[in-house]
Amino acid sequence: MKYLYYPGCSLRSTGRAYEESLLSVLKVLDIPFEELNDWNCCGATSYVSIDETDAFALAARNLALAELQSPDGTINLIAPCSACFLVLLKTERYLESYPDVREKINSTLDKAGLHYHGRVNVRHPLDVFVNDYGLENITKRVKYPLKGLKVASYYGCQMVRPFKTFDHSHYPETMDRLVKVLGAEPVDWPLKTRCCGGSLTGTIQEAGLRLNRLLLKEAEKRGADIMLTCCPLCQHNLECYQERINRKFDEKINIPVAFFTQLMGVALGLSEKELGMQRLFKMPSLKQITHPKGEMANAW
Amino acid sequence: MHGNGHNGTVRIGFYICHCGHNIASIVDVKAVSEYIKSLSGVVISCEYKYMCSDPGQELIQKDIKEHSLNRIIVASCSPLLHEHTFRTAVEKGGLNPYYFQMVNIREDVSWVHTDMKAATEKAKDLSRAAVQRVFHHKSLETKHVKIHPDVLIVGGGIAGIHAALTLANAGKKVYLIERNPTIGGHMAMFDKTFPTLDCAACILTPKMSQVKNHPNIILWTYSEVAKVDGYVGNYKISIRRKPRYVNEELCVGCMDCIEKCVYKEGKTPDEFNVGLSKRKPIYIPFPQATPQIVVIDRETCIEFKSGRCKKTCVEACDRKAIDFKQKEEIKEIEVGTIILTTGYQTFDASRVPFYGYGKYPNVYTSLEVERLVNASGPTGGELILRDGRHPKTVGIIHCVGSRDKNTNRWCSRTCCMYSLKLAHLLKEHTDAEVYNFYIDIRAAGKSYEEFYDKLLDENVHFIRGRVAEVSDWAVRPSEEGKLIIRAEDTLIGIVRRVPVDMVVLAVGMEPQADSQDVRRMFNISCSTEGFFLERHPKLAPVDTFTDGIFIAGACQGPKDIPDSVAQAGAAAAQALILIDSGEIELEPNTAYVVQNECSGCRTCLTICPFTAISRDEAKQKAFINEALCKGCGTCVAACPSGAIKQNLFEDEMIFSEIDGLLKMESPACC
Amino acid sequence: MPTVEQPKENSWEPRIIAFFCNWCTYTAADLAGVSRLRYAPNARIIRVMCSGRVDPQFILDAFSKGADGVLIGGCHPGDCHYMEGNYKALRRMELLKRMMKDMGIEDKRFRLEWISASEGERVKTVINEMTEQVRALGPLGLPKKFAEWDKELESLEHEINAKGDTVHA
Amino acid sequence: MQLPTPTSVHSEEESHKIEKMKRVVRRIKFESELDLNFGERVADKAYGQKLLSCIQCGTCSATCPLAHYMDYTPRKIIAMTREGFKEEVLNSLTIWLCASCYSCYVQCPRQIHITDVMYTLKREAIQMGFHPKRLPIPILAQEFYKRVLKDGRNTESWLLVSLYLRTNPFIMLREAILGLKLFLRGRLTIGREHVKRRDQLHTILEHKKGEAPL
Repeated sequence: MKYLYYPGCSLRSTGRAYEESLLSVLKVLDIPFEELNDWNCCGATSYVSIDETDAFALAARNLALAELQSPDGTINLIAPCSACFLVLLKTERYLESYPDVREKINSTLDKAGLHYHGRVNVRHPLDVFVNDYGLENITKRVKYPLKGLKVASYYGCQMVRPFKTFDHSHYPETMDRLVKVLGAEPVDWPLKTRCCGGSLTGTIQEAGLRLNRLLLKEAEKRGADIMLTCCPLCQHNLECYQERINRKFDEKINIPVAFFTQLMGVALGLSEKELGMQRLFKMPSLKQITHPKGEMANAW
Repeated sequence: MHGNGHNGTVRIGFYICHCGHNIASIVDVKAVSEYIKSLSGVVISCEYKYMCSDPGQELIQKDIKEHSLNRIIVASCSPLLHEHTFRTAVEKGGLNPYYFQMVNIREDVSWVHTDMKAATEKAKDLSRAAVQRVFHHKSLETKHVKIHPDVLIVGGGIAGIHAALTLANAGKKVYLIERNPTIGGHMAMFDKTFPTLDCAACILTPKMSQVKNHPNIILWTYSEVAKVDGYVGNYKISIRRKPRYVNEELCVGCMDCIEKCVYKEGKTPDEFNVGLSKRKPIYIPFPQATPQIVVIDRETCIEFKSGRCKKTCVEACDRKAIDFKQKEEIKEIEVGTIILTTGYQTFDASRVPFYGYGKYPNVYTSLEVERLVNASGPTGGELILRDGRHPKTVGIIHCVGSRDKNTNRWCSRTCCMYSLKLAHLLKEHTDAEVYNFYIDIRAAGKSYEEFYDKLLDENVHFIRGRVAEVSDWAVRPSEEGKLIIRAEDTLIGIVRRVPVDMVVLAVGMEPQADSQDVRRMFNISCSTEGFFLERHPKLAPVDTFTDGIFIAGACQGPKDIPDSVAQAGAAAAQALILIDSGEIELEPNTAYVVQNECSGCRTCLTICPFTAISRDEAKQKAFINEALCKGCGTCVAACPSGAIKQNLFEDEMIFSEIDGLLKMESPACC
Repeated sequence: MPTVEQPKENSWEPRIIAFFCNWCTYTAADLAGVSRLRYAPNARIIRVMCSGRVDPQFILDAFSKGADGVLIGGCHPGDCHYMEGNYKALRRMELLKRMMKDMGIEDKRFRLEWISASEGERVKTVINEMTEQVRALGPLGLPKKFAEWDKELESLEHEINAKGDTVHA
Repeated sequence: MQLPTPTSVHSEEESHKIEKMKRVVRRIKFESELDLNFGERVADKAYGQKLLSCIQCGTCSATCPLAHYMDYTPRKIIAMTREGFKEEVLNSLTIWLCASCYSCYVQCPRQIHITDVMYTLKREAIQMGFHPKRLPIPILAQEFYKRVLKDGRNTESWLLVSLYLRTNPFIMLREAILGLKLFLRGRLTIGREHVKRRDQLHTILEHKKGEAPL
């Protein structure tokens, strides 16, 4: 099965490390994929705040393009950014559930020679790795088990809500299961899916910083060495604002925040560069990760 | 086209009812009446305010005599409601009751339509159909069926117990069947009862022992109904008596065997204490269990698992009551009526993951707390939490698995009151601060509101807001080590975080897991949520659509003890009506074979679900046993030569109804 | 309020004959009434004891006399008051459907629905839905078609007779 | 009887407080000031006829991570929408603070699509010009909208610059260091991303702009 890959805007800027690590892991696991031709922005949360028809039409163009690119059967479209994932998924679901929406959007698409027939299955890479490729297969490929590393998996909101796809809306476990297979130790904490505030850090910063402060403090308190995310915006918020949070609220937060695909890559034996590690503000300290034979993980 | 043939001259009286404004405000009754007057065969057509009233009925009787009417039609409400009333009136007027036909222009017309013109046209069509139908009506004899005086009651909770005692005290023989080893149901597990705070055991156990000792009651516990055959007055029931591996005749409940069991400590979660304590494989559910007979759990007993137990229990029993070879037993009984009192199950709190049940040890369900505060409970009534602490603050969360479209849509009716009761008991036992998180307080019962007042005076906190989450996420030092309840205090309009030591989930009531199987076995209906369906929500609350089968208690819907007892009494009274009248009238809607038209093809034989049809091999004709026929009419529709007919639903009657409905074109239809 | 509630002056309205079983669907219709649900006034209910009583002839008769749709309501599978009358109905109606297809009666004009006594809401939905579907299909007009067929047959007969005449002659 | 005389002069802060308390605000609502079927119209637009079935339990507020900063809790917004408090609702900060985390949407016992309701209210507020002109959130939304409308893709660096220009240019200084850090790590680009077939995109988005306001 060949996947179509929808990068989304963030993976080309603040989330570049996510794209680099994701593609490296897909390649090393021999999971076939190709990028969606001429994809456009999903519209995120902003578009639907201005004009709903435009928002659905914008997202639906991507779905229609996917059908053009993959003429038969069900299409698995990988969307790594949680916002893109949800917007595409919501468009797909609402087009299916509300005939009037479907009609309106398709008539809009028709004008540009496009049409959406309902063949796209929007997938998150976490789901693809754990449920399609399978944990057992990943286990077999792990070269450097991340022994002793305590990981707080942070799922954020839009990957698990409002639609139930592959995990629970508030207490998901997929990433924790993956982390375990990589040899690390998942930390059970209650804020796995509590919102990071999204773009609030850029608009009403006080509120945004407070939300992130709560998340970071709790992860540290539960003894996590690192936070893992599956969304470029969450990662940006949690990592890049740590210094400001510390200054503003007199805290001493200091925890690395990486993409789950980066940690996967480390365990699979990929290099720092392949995983975009140099793009992080804070390098995870992974000294303890050694090959059973005593050999250090690549560049670490 | 409708000759009156062998029926003589047909003289129809048509009466249309206003039902106050119920019909007359939507249907132009005058227009219908005038229109019907113009149809052939109609002698009288008139309207009246309330046809079901005495003057209404007398009007029919008078007209029958004065105008020699021989067909009567009343257009009013549903025949399921008043057909019997009018048939009786017709009979009193000196006419065979089956010359009567009813037209439903209330439930099927005025209550469901808003356009007067369309509704009036529909009423005309339906009335015309009835006029054409009655031409084919015949004089019929009402069927009578004898009622066997014994009663079966299924389920030995408070409803079953009360119904059994009521009937037994009236001198009727009752079989009370309970699938657990003891009767008592949920009520036996409760500590105190609201609003009076009398102890549940104190008021229940005397009734339990009355049941055990009553000469008219045969109590079979650890038993289930396996099969139901027959019909009202003549049910044949198979009861499966599960082996308890203890001879009920010999055991006196001394419990020596339990003490001597090779297990020194219990290993199996105790059902009666909702898993808060452990029991041995040989056990008695609780001290006042009725009957007071031990039971051996096959699943956990070493003798059954390995066959190599020392069987110390056998040695301990000087009456030689233990019998590992006991087999399941099937008992066949005959009864005339059945009362189902199969109760409810509590909502599984782990279905709402936000409240942390099963994750945080100090989150309890209300049923667990009932046992926890009970003097004979797992802690002897001392409130010790799962982590060994005594709670200083307690949060009670209402509506868990109630009023929630994600789980159960309905209000469970009892939770508000039992939560108030538990709040009182917890405060009494621990002097803790108690917080109630509620959506609405529903205290609509005798002395219930007063009980709520009492709790307010006791300074229990009432926060109006549904809890979003229980977690151990502390953001203040005062929250460390506590469970934090997050809810909006909607009356103040602010989100609150309340740290507590103990959380009580007021779980709702839902249908028993096997309620669908049970209702199929007894051929009754369920409402959409799965509770047994009553015949009429207001006027026949304990009857079902199957004659002779009644329902009472929480199997019909969430209910507290007083309501369950009241229903149980009502169901017993309904059964007594049948038993004491000795017989029941049945619709003469049975099928019969017109002998010289039957080709003897056997089609009908396999179709009848009640094996009422046999074949006379000598005559090569089918023959229907009227006593067995229940009048579904399936054979009538299947007979290839049209030789089978059904009283009250003959082909001609239905064809003429179709004619009547379609022959005339009306604005609503054309 | 459903839009189907306002029949326009002199405009065609679908006529639907409904056979409802006494124990489930007829009771559900009563419940719809007690609950004051509002639905289209186009269906006319005939009460039978069981959906198994519904003879295919009733349905054909209704169509031939001018019904635009026929609806049968019975208990859910497994819930029949008479054990299995509804299964019998189902089998019969499947056969009948094939036959009706040959006669040019569209699928949507005929519907068999399981509606239990507690499903008043379903009665409303089904009747409203069916009314709209039949409305979309337009009048069936079987009586008119029958008259046309009769005419055709007559002229055919006439032709044959005429030919016969010539042959004989 | 003589009133006690103040023993000390009020501090400035205290007199400010007193002045504030004396400034009474009329808090009463006349039916004539309400837009009575506002709720139904919002429900229609937000896939949520269910909005009307709200039982005011407050689950949405309690599960909302931003409720602490809102002027009205989400529950109140639903109540006010239902009852026709259109001006208050469209002027509220609440609708802009909603970060679309869908927590309320999932937990609502009446299955009201609260997030969709918030989106509908945001659109109405923008269309009818209710929001404060320099409130950054709607401006971000509008800038984002414009950028994607033009290029089909969003370039974060450009988006942020235009946001700050329209709200508070001084913030740009505050953010410059962070921007530089990101830039050095290759996480901010200067070149603008865009789709190849902009014409196709524009055709799709060129339908009649804006639906009739509520």
